[in-house]
Amino acid sequence: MALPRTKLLHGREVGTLAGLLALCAALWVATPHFATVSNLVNVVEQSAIIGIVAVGMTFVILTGGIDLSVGSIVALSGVALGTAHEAGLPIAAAAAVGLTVGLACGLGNGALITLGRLPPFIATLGMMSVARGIALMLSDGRPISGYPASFRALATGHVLGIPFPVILMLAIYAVAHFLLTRTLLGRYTYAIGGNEEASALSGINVRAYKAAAYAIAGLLSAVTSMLLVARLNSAQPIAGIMYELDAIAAVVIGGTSLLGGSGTVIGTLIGALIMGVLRNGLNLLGVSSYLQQVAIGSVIIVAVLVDMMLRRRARRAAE
Amino acid sequence: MALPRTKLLHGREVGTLAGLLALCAALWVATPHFATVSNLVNVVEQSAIIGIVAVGMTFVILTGGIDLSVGSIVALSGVALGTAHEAGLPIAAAAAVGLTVGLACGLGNGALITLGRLPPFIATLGMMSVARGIALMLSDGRPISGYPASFRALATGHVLGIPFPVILMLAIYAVAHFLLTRTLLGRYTYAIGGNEEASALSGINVRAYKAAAYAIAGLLSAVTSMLLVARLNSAQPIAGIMYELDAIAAVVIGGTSLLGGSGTVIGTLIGALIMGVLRNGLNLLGVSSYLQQVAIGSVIIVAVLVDMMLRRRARRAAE
Amino acid sequence: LGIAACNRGDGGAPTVALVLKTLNNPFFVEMEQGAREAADSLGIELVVQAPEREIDVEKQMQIVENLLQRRVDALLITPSGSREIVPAVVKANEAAIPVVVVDTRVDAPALEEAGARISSFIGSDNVDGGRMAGRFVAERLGGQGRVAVLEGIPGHETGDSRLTGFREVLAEHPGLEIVSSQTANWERDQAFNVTQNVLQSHPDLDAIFAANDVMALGAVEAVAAAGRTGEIVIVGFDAQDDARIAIREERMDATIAQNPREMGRLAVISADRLLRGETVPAEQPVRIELVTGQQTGAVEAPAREE
Amino acid sequence: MIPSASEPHPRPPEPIVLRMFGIRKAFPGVVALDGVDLEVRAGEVHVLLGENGAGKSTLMKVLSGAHAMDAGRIELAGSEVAISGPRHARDLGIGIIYQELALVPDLSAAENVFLGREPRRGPGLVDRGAMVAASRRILQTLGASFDPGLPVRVLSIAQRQLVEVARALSLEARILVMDEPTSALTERETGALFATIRRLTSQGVAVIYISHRLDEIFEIGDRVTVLRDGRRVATREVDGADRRELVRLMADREIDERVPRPAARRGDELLRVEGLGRHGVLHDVSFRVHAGEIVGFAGLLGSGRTEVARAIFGIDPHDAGRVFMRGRPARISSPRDAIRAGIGLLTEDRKRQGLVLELSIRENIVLPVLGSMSRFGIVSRRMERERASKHAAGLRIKTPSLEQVVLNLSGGNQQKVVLAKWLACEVDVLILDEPTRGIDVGSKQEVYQLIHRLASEGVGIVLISSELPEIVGLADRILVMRAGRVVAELSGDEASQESVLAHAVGA
Ligand SMILES: Nc1ncnc2c1ncn2[C@@H]1O[C@H](COP(=O)(O)OP(=O)(O)OP(=O)(O)O)[C@@H](O)[C@H]1O
Ligand SMILES: Nc1ncnc2c1ncn2[C@@H]1O[C@H](COP(=O)(O)OP(=O)(O)OP(=O)(O)O)[C@@H](O)[C@H]1O
Ligand SMILES: [Mg+2]
Ligand SMILES: [Mg+2]
Repeated sequence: MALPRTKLLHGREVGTLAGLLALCAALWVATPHFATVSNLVNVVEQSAIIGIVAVGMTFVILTGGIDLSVGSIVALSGVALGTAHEAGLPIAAAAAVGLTVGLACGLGNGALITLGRLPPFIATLGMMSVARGIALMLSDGRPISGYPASFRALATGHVLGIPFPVILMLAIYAVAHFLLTRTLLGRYTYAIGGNEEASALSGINVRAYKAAAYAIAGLLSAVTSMLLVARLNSAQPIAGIMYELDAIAAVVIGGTSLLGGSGTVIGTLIGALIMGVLRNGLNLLGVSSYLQQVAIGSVIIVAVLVDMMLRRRARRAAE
Repeated sequence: MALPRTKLLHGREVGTLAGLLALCAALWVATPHFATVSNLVNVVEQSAIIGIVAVGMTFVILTGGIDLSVGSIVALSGVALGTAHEAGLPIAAAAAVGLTVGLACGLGNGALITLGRLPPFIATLGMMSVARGIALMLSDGRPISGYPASFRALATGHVLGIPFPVILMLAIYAVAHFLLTRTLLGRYTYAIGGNEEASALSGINVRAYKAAAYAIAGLLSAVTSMLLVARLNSAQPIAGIMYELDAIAAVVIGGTSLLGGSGTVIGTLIGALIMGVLRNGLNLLGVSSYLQQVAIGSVIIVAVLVDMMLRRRARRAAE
Repeated sequence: LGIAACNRGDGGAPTVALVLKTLNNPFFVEMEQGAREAADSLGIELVVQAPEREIDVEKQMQIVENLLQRRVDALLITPSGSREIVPAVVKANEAAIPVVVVDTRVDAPALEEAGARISSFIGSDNVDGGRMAGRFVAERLGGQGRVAVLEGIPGHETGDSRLTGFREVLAEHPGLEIVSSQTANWERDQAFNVTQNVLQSHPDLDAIFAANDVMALGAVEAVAAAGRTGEIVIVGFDAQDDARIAIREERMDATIAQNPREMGRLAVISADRLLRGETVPAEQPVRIELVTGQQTGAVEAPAREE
Repeated sequence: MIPSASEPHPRPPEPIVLRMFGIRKAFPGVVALDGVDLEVRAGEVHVLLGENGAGKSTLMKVLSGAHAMDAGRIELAGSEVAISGPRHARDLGIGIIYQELALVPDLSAAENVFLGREPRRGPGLVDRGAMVAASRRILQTLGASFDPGLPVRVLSIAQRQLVEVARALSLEARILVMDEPTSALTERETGALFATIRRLTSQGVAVIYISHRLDEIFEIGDRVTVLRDGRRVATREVDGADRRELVRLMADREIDERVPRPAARRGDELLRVEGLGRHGVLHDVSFRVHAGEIVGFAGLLGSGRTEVARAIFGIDPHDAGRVFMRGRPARISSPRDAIRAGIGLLTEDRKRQGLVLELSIRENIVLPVLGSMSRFGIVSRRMERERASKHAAGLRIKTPSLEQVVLNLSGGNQQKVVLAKWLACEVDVLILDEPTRGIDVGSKQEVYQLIHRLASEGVGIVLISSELPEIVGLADRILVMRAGRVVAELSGDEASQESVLAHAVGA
């Protein structure tokens, strides 16, 4: 219990990492196709989508909130980009429109929660429904396809053999880690999640920093939507359904407490990779769709169970 | 602030009720088809499905937890009933099988959360996936149809002109209200949600009462599934998708805090009716389905906003 | 058959309700457009409603109940569940509102058991479409090769029927093997991931059949990302605009056109005739077509014996 | 209620009801208890004394089943027991009031009193009427007049403490542990509590009593055991024990317990409050605080002292009156504004309002001033560490390192962290609401010295305290509040404990 904080967090991530490695080892034994370079690159690339959304979700959850609207924001900002591009805007400008829309949705959530004092669950549930509806209205329920190769390179490009989405994701994690550990924003995010009242009484502008978390989540959802559009060459109004659950699962598997105030973005990255590896492995093994659901559910449960047990043991050993 | 407790809670429900009445009034003006006896009965009947699930969700949320698996439990217990019936069991026995399965799932959630010390979000997210997968495997992905009229009367029957589902729902709310206000179970449910540590230090068997909340949620999901099967004359492995969100929305609109420890089942009933009336009204008005999503999201937000404002004003007036 | 009930008593234009499975799927968006065009030209007020999720029978039933409260004059419906929708049909019958079923058949025995009646069925057969896709793949691969299947949301009837037809044909060719059958939940990005993963374990894949075009297009992008466009035969279903374009650009090979626009049009015309007291045929088949780069083979959907 | 007068000492030795042998309990990095023995007789008030972090609460948590001990033995009435948990301890006749209030905010006071032991009307049915009636009775013996049907959420911290006490009393335990039951109480409630304790001990109940108020020990205690650094250093009869010796045993050094009172050096006016009012809570509160001045606020429970602080600090809105800083109107609508204007507030409820428990000591101390230690939003860890250790050093916080999570500190040490936080903030006017709540004698002296140092550096101090000696000793001027009004202003010279109390109760 009395470990210095940095150590404790470190210990946490080690537990989750052990889970990831165990899963990888199991798959390595189970199928020859798993542990190939191309497949591993492939897994990380696939994890980038949920991985980036989960970064924003980490900020939100650290403040003690939750964001159910990320999936819908992915759809809406993609459709906004598509509509703007169809209307003749150059792709860079269209992308800016998409990012702005994502940011605006996040700020909307933030305003409802801080100014309107709505519970985050309700505010973002509402936003989830509204943003999805607008995405469908804007696009008339159809995908908007056809983007220039320059834009599509976002998803298809490589740098030194590493797919661009992977680089983008890692860069976002690095920035997020820096923000959370080194800056005012990060410290206040933890403080607000740990004790909102004490934070306010310490003169922290709680509203602004809480809103910032949702804004970050909105913006990163928009970034994810750019990746998705580039990857699929199509902006879809029904994109991102259930992303919120996957992202929350990644965050929680990564050791962040849903009560707020404790957790790290590194843990989230490992959590997102666990989800990605799991899906990939089940596909490689050709597990039936029905059984896949059972397997995914079980692994989520077991991963967190083991992680909790390891942490408890580590704590006891430290005594 | 210094209102006695019963009054305070009463005040809460009044706010939500005002929201419901305002919505009804608006619809009454907007369409002649809303305020007919047959339509109002129809609305209440439709609200029974989410309404009953939301009762279990209220118990869970009062303990400070959450249950994402209710929808999947609806599916699984329905399929269990269907499979048992197809295998030749008399319908009453098959229904008992379905209810037992629902209860078992709830207990499984409870065990994972109390014995395994998993965060409720993770445990029930896992259960959501596992139960859905098993429902699909059991039924091979196909609906199981054809039930005796005696069973179908659960959904189609009337007593004194009131549809049976409405009576069932009201009975369940009455029992739940009694449990929460008059019994140890209720007292401990609030206590655990309000301060789990203090409850444990007071010698309350926190694990047992927490598990009980999930068991109730599982059992009521199974009850809902009976209604659904009777109504559609078919047990579907894909039933109940997203029920968790609707149920949580009903609970929160009804004034129960997601942090646990405060709220009432009467509020939940009003919350469920708000959702039901809203959907009904939008259908009656012929609002396009895209716009409907925008409207539903907005109304959820506005309803809770107004409710919060009324409560704050009431509080200020009381000072 | 045909119901002579005419509810046009109250003066204004008759109101016809079209209840779809969802409007999140371009297939039904096109159906709505076909219906709207017909309604406009016939002076009919068309109300279109759909649940948010394609598989939500319970919500669809609620929508029907709510529209019956509104006393629409006719009900056109694409059932989310072929048996589950029967109670809704019964309620419409009780309110003396004619029902036209579109796209997905209502289970005949269930209908009979409940004593419910429908005025007409308009649509094509998903199983047949699946067979058509199967025959195309068999032909292109010369009866020899490894095939991957992208399934829709597990338990979803439309997808299941398409796959049934497809598998039926493949079973007739011993040289064709389904090496992987995985769900991508009707979604494009999931299809992308699943295809990528399947290509890892089956790099020697020859063909992919997706139960709808949304998923097929995801597969197209994944195959392109692997640099294997043109080497793997990709067949979808629904003939969405995007899929037609991909076929034209030779990134995809074929899709099955069910012509939802025509279904919508026919449905409204049928409603109009029913409301005038005329009769309509019990079965109004809509052609399904194989859409490929080279030819457009049209096939008449055979009317099923009831 | 007639309290039986304390029996004459020495009385015949009563049977020993509790023996603890060689109790050991370690937390990661800390050995909280290292072979502690304790012996308690029926009908005695056995006081546990020790500095913050000495292990008092931990020892009691072992007894009440909240902590499992690592080694040692417990005997109740001569036979060894293995206490498996809180419920088991309760069944064995052990009742406890925890130092950190453990109440359920949304349940009523009555429900909290009987939590886990509700009177029943049938299987599983709660008898609400009986519960409210019984808790009202117990609360009245404690001199508390609030409605037991009120949710705990709306009670003041002192009222909450009374609920805790009522809960322990309702247990009808054979061994009753009270871990700092009076830290938030004023003299009046304390008196009522003591009367109750005397009644219980006359019935043979053994009371283990923990407090940092030495006066209380002499008033109520029979024997005293002193703990230091997780070890027992002595057990004495209270009669004939020497106060200075006890303090030396505790602290292992000499401490001068007199409250020092240097001459006031009054500087310019810093804070001026005019006609502050909040409907139903505060009425026409006016006062000034000058640089270097210590202004005391005295009053009974719920007299509105905390409300004054909250209103000035921008937590609660006020509907009348104005606040000036250095003669200029200060527009304060949030704590942020208040801090900017140069006002700090140390709140009375450290857990809820003072600390972010999951953050480290360092992070808590620098929280209000972090902005000034950052450039472009990036925090300078060096400045952070320097500032935190500078202000923590003066307070002797017992911890392996400043990186320790505050959650793991003893109650008194947590209080010191909150103090350090406001010292680090370097404001012009510092409002201290019960600043010595739960801290030991030695640390109290340090806090007093600190308050003087701050005053001599020109900081204006508003001191709210329920400990009359403290407020009379420290303050240059004392404002006495009653029912939301300032009913008297006494200068340091004319103020005595008696005169303050007389104004406070309205006699
Ligand atoms: N849960 C815990 N985890 C880690 N350390 C703990 C825990 N509880 C107590 N400690 C440590 O054990 C030691 C004894 O603490 P305890 O609370 O018993 O002190 P105390 O004598 O009651 O002090 P105070 O007068 O301040 O209440 C302290 O150093 C404290 O930091
Ligand atoms: N945080 C709070 N929120 C709402 N009401 C409160 C709060 N704190 C106190 N009160 C109420 O305000 C009244 C005045 O209490 P306050 O705490 O200001 O008195 P006080 O003189 O500081 O006494 P003490 O702090 O010793 O209780 C009390 O009746 C209490 O119920
Ligand atoms: Mg203590
Ligand atoms: Mg106070």
